[in-house]
Amino acid sequence: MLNVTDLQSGYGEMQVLWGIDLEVKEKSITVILGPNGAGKSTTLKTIFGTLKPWNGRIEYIGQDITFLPPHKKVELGMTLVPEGRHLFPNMTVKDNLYMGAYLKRAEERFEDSLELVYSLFPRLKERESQKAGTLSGGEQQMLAIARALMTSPNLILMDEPSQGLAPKLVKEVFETILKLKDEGLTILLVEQNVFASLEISDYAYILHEGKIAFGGTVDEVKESEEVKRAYLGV
Amino acid sequence: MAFVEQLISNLLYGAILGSVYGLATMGLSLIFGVLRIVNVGHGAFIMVGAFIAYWMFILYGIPPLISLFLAIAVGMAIGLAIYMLVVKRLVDAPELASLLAMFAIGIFIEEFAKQIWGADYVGYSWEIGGVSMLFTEVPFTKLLAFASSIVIAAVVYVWFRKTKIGKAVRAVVEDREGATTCGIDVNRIYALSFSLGIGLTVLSGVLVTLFTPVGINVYMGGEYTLKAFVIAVLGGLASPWGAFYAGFIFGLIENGSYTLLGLIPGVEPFGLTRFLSSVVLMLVLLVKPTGLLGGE
Amino acid sequence: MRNYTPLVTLLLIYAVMIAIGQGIQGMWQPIMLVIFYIAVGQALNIFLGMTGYVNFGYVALLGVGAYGMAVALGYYTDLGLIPALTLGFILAILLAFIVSMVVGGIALRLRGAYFAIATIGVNEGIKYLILGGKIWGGSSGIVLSGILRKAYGAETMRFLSTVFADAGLIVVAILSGIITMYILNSRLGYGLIALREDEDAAKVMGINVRRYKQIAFVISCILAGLIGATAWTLKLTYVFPQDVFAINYTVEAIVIVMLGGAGTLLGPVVGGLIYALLKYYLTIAFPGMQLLILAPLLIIVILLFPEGVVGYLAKAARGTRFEKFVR
Amino acid sequence: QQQPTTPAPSGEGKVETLYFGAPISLSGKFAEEGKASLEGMKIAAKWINENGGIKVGDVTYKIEIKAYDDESKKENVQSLIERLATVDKVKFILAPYSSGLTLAAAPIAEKYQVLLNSHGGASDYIFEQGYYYVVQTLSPASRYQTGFLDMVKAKDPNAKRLALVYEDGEFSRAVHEAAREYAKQLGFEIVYEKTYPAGATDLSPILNELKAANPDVLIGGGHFADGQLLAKQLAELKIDLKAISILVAPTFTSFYEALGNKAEGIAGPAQWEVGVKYSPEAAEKLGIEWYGPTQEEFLSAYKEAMGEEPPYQAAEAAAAVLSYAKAIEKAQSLDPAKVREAMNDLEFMSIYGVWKIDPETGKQIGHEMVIIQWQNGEKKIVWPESAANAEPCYPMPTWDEKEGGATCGS
Amino acid sequence: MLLKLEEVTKRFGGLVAVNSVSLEIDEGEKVGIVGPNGSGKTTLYNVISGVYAPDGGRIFFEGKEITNLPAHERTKLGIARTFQVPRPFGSATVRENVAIGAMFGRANAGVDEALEMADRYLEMVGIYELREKEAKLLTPLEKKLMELARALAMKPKLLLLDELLAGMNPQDINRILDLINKVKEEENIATIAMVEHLMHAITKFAERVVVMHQGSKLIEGPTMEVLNHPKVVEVYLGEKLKIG
Ligand SMILES: Nc1ncnc2c1ncn2[C@@H]1O[C@H](COP(=O)(O)OP(=O)(O)OP(=O)(O)O)[C@@H](O)[C@H]1O
Ligand SMILES: Nc1ncnc2c1ncn2[C@@H]1O[C@H](COP(=O)(O)OP(=O)(O)OP(=O)(O)O)[C@@H](O)[C@H]1O
Ligand SMILES: [Mg+2]
Ligand SMILES: [Mg+2]
Repeated sequence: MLNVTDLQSGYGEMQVLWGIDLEVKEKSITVILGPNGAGKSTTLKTIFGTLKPWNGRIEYIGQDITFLPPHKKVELGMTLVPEGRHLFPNMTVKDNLYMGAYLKRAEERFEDSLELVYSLFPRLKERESQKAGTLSGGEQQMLAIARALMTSPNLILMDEPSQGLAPKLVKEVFETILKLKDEGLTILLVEQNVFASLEISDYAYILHEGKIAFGGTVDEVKESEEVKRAYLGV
Repeated sequence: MAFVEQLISNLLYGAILGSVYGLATMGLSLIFGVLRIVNVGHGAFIMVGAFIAYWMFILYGIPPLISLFLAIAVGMAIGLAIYMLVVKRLVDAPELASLLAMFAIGIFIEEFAKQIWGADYVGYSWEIGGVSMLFTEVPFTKLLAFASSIVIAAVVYVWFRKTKIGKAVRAVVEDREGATTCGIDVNRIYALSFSLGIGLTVLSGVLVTLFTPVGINVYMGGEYTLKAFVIAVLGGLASPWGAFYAGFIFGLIENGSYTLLGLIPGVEPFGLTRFLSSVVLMLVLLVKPTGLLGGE
Repeated sequence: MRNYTPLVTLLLIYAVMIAIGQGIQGMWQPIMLVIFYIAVGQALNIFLGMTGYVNFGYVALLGVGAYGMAVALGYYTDLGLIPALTLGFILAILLAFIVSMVVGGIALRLRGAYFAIATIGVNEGIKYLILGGKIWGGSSGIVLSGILRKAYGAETMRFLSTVFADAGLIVVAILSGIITMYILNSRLGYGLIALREDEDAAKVMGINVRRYKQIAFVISCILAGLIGATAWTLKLTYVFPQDVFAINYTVEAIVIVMLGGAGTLLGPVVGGLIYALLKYYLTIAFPGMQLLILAPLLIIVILLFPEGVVGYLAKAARGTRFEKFVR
Repeated sequence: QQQPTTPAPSGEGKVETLYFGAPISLSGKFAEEGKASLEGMKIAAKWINENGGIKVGDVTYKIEIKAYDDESKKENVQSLIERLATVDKVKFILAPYSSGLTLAAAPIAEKYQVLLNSHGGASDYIFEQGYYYVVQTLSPASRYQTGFLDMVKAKDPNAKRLALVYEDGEFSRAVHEAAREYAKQLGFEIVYEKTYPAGATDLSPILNELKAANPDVLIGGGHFADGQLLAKQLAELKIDLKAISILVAPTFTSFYEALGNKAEGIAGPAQWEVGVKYSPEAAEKLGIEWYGPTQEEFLSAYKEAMGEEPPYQAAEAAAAVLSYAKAIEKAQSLDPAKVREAMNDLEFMSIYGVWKIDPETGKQIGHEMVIIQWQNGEKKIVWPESAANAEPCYPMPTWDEKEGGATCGS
Repeated sequence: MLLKLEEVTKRFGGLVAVNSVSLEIDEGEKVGIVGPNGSGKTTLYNVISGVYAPDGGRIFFEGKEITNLPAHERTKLGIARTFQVPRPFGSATVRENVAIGAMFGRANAGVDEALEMADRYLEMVGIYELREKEAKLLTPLEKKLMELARALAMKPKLLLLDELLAGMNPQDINRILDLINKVKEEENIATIAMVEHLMHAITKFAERVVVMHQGSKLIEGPTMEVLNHPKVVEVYLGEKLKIG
């Protein structure tokens, strides 16, 4: 579904990604692991288009989307749950969700999406008319995922969705991600929670200093003591 | 008797003037609200609108009401051009960098206008009669200015509040990166808001001449820039319709207080009305630091 | 650690400017014009550059300073020259101090653009109070040259309005630079940077945000008052409300700060040089067209250096041996 | 016609260029006046050059105007004056437009001891500061509205109720404070006097009050924009008066364009006007010398350059140039001090009228203002009688009459 | 007793974010504060550090009432915190950021001293090599480390950490926990409160745990005891802890 070849990018003069190759299969969960600062978020941002690629090629459902601006990618069914949430703080929860369904394609499915989202996160329904900026950290994270779902995506890029969530919710989030997969979505995940994410994922990549240090099925990761010790600190 | 009559007459004119002030500030608020740009060149665009009204009337006899449409079109085109050439590149620069750019653009427009139109003070005379109301005479042109301002402000309100694109504008204001993940083309929203802001401003220039059809000059904008700033803050700064209400109030204070201040011996009441507006501004900000409609 | 070396650069620039002004015929007034703009930028920078708050009413402080000096010289000639001048400086400082304390007390509670525009209101308020209340001659202003000539003779008056006024302005300009440098290297400066970046976090960091803003505001305003007293009252020998409260000086000051780089020591100097010299030579070369040409040039500069020329140079110089000299 | 290009073969004499300096407003709020002034100067210079230049000893000087744009800003004026005095070595400077800018120029001119000739700075106090090198060509502010009051008095001794509504600025305040005192001497009763701040966009508060005061005659105004506004709103609020005189604005053609026939009957003081009767013959009658182009020459030269009739700013600037030429020739020296001295008892007439200064202050005392009035779509000179080319239209038609199409001619 | 809250309440409109919470922290304690998202932990910090004035109740620090003291004065008394969402002084360098803490915190250092301290603490948290970078260019994690250094440089008596470890990988978490323990000994920061959702960190760090729920204090006591309490498992953990 998503094919990334030799992706390079960075900030200003500073190169962060030094040629990333990765593949995301349809209806799968793929996780990118790696130490802090390895370039995981940068990879997602570059794929989504928040950052402009310096080099390489990004292919999505057979199309070359390397230099497509982000909003075009959303139209093609890709979206990002960014690190740091990036909600609309002075808009209500409901309006945040409404904005998620901004594009025509998503608007048509507004009611269905809303139902799905509220069933996944009943808490959001309770807080429907509260301003997003005043939600607690965890509530905000739920809203961020929920809003992404409102775009009725096929591929969701998630940057550390479990960060800052209470243990009970972390579990729920990972369960949610699994459920999303069951709903037919494809997920590219960046996580620090190594155990939980390996638990739900099908494929895993390990990023180290801007390069892919390892790529394969989850089982391969689990089997490789070396990988675990060298890159995952476990 | 004379006192009350004068007060009422002044308030009437104040209300009309205020509606024009209000509209003349909406564009400023819109641009500030969305792009955080303090358009110090604001008045130059009002001037462009005033000249559009003037030339259309003088050359082709087109009444200013029709020029409104031309003005918003021209304004939006100018706005778009400025956005593409300059503002787009400064979106991520420090806030005041764009202030400098708008300052330069304001100067450029004035000086360019001077090259083609000269620095003469001109005016036009569109006479369609008037009515006696509330102890004074009001020309229909002023009433038209009043009505148009209200209608246009209402249209902008509805656009902003009720349409999807209006909401998208708000979303972009709140969080740009978040907006992109919803599929919103941020660049387009910026371009639209900026050009609409300039369009409204140019359009308000036409209404300004409906109220005051004389004294049209390439440097006429400065006065309006100042007032628009004050009104914008009074209204909550980032809120275009807040600006509209505030303009209204501002007009009422400016004209309404005249009669009262005239009771103080040994002063120039007209000068003091301006002083009073500043005092009111300070008081409002003291009580409500985000302006009348701010922070909603 | 603390770095005062950029002062060397600063003083060097002044020395070169003064040498050019004195050495080349006809360059003195243009140099003074440059120094006027630099001073105006420098004083504004202490507040705007370091706190991020825009004081649109800045020109009001030049105005009250100008009036302070004019009132002393115009209404108290009996005192004799030196006492009247001294009184003038005291009044300029005092008025600027009072206005900035009051305005700061009220307006500094406001954030961001609200503050900026509240201060426009202050400027307009003071102007119209003088006009409407017919204070200090109202719109008739205070015209000093005749009074000075009568009281102290033509020679003294000429000395005052040329040599003394210019020297005074240079002193104020350099003083502003030194104060800027001092602040940049002091706890005050660090506190200001913190509150500029995140006021709430700064509070939790232990910074008395209100007081720090107020201090920077008052310093900036007093310097502005002194500029008004020297560059306007003494040099031009008259004060009219419409002139001294003209908001375009504020805008020009902001432009200068931004051209050079906000919050830097050399920013206003470079900004002032660029702005004033461009304007002056364009005036000579294309009378009547200079602004038309200046405007696009300004836009190009800001597009190339959105953080100002010095802001850019300081970044470029990082890690080189020039680093010490640019700030 | 003369031969314009070939220098006069004056035998032995050298021909040199003499620069007159001019910081003038080509941008900013005085741009329009500045542009007209500059053209006036150029026409005068050209006439001088074509008519033998200025002869000092056996050198013939051709005049050239060295002009810089001061952007209507005081701090620019100072550096430009210095540049003119030192770099361009100009000894004779035509002051910038407006009293404020002239006042800013004066200390620097004194410093470099170059002459400063005010053609656009009317305020009296410029000349009360004791500057030696500053002289005035135009009539001072104190004289602007007095002629109009004389005229009303002459036409209608019963018109007593006078109102003053003017801009709160140094110039118009000086004008109207002098006018008020003069009016009292003439026996007028001041029934209303108020000012409005510069830049006002609505005068209705004042005018509502004015209406209640029920005056016969109104004088007021300040500059262009507010003058137009004052007239416009008098019309809108239908405040009928027997006579109105407004500063500055009515002297411009755009005034009529802006107001249409509502301008009918509105008068205003002018330093000069197209159609004034100053001519070599008039000069001869008065026994003073005539110098400079004739009205017709001036008019056609200006029209050719600018495509419109000259406003008075052009004539007064031209007169300033002529006065320099005349004084230099009289002094037979290029030393500003000597030229200034020669000016003390210089008296001549030009298109602009008589030029004569008070030796003590440098203030203009020879020149007289004229009163113009819009009549039937034309600007007519109605006062003083010696200069007039039309009778005053008094009382002016009411606003309702004008709405019905009435003009001053009908 | 270092810090004492007496029935502190904070409302936002109709929502009671902190509901009559009484709490005591003794000198030298290591307290963990946990609770579901939105249970009022951050708000509690905000009230303690002076960002919000409480709507009811009183706060004491070292026996003195500080309920109405402005934030900056509380800092001077020795309360320091980090922010859940990092708040760096963006255009200042990392080093300047930390130095600001040293200057205005309880450390009250002069400029030179503060800059030296900054270097030391940056070294300590492991981002010394980033010290000349503008703070806004850091990754969220680096920002958090910088905030830790900044808070340490203030030499506080009470250090309030708000989800400092969120987003860190297991290696880093262990490193930072060790660091905090070390600093506590060496730098005389006797008392530390830690809001965290990472149970392995809480169990490793805290001696005592306070559980918040819907604005109120649900329960408090020794760490393992509390975390195994059925109520806590129900509202917060979802399932019994595997560790310990
Ligand atoms: N906006 C930015 N400007 C400049 N440099 C940046 C920016 N964002 C990240 N970097 C740098 O890019 C590198 C990779 O950052 P990235 O955020 O991709 O790491 P990450 O793997 O997501 O780490 P984490 O686990 O902490 O989220 C880091 O060295 C960081 O300093
Ligand atoms: N400024 C505010 N205005 C309105 N409501 C607020 C505000 N701040 C917090 N709240 C609300 O108060 C409640 C408590 O929020 P708080 O941030 O203290 O939770 P928390 O325990 O820190 O949660 P998390 O673990 O998710 O960070 C939440 O429901 C939140 O929505
Ligand atoms: Mg990341
Ligand atoms: Mg929290």
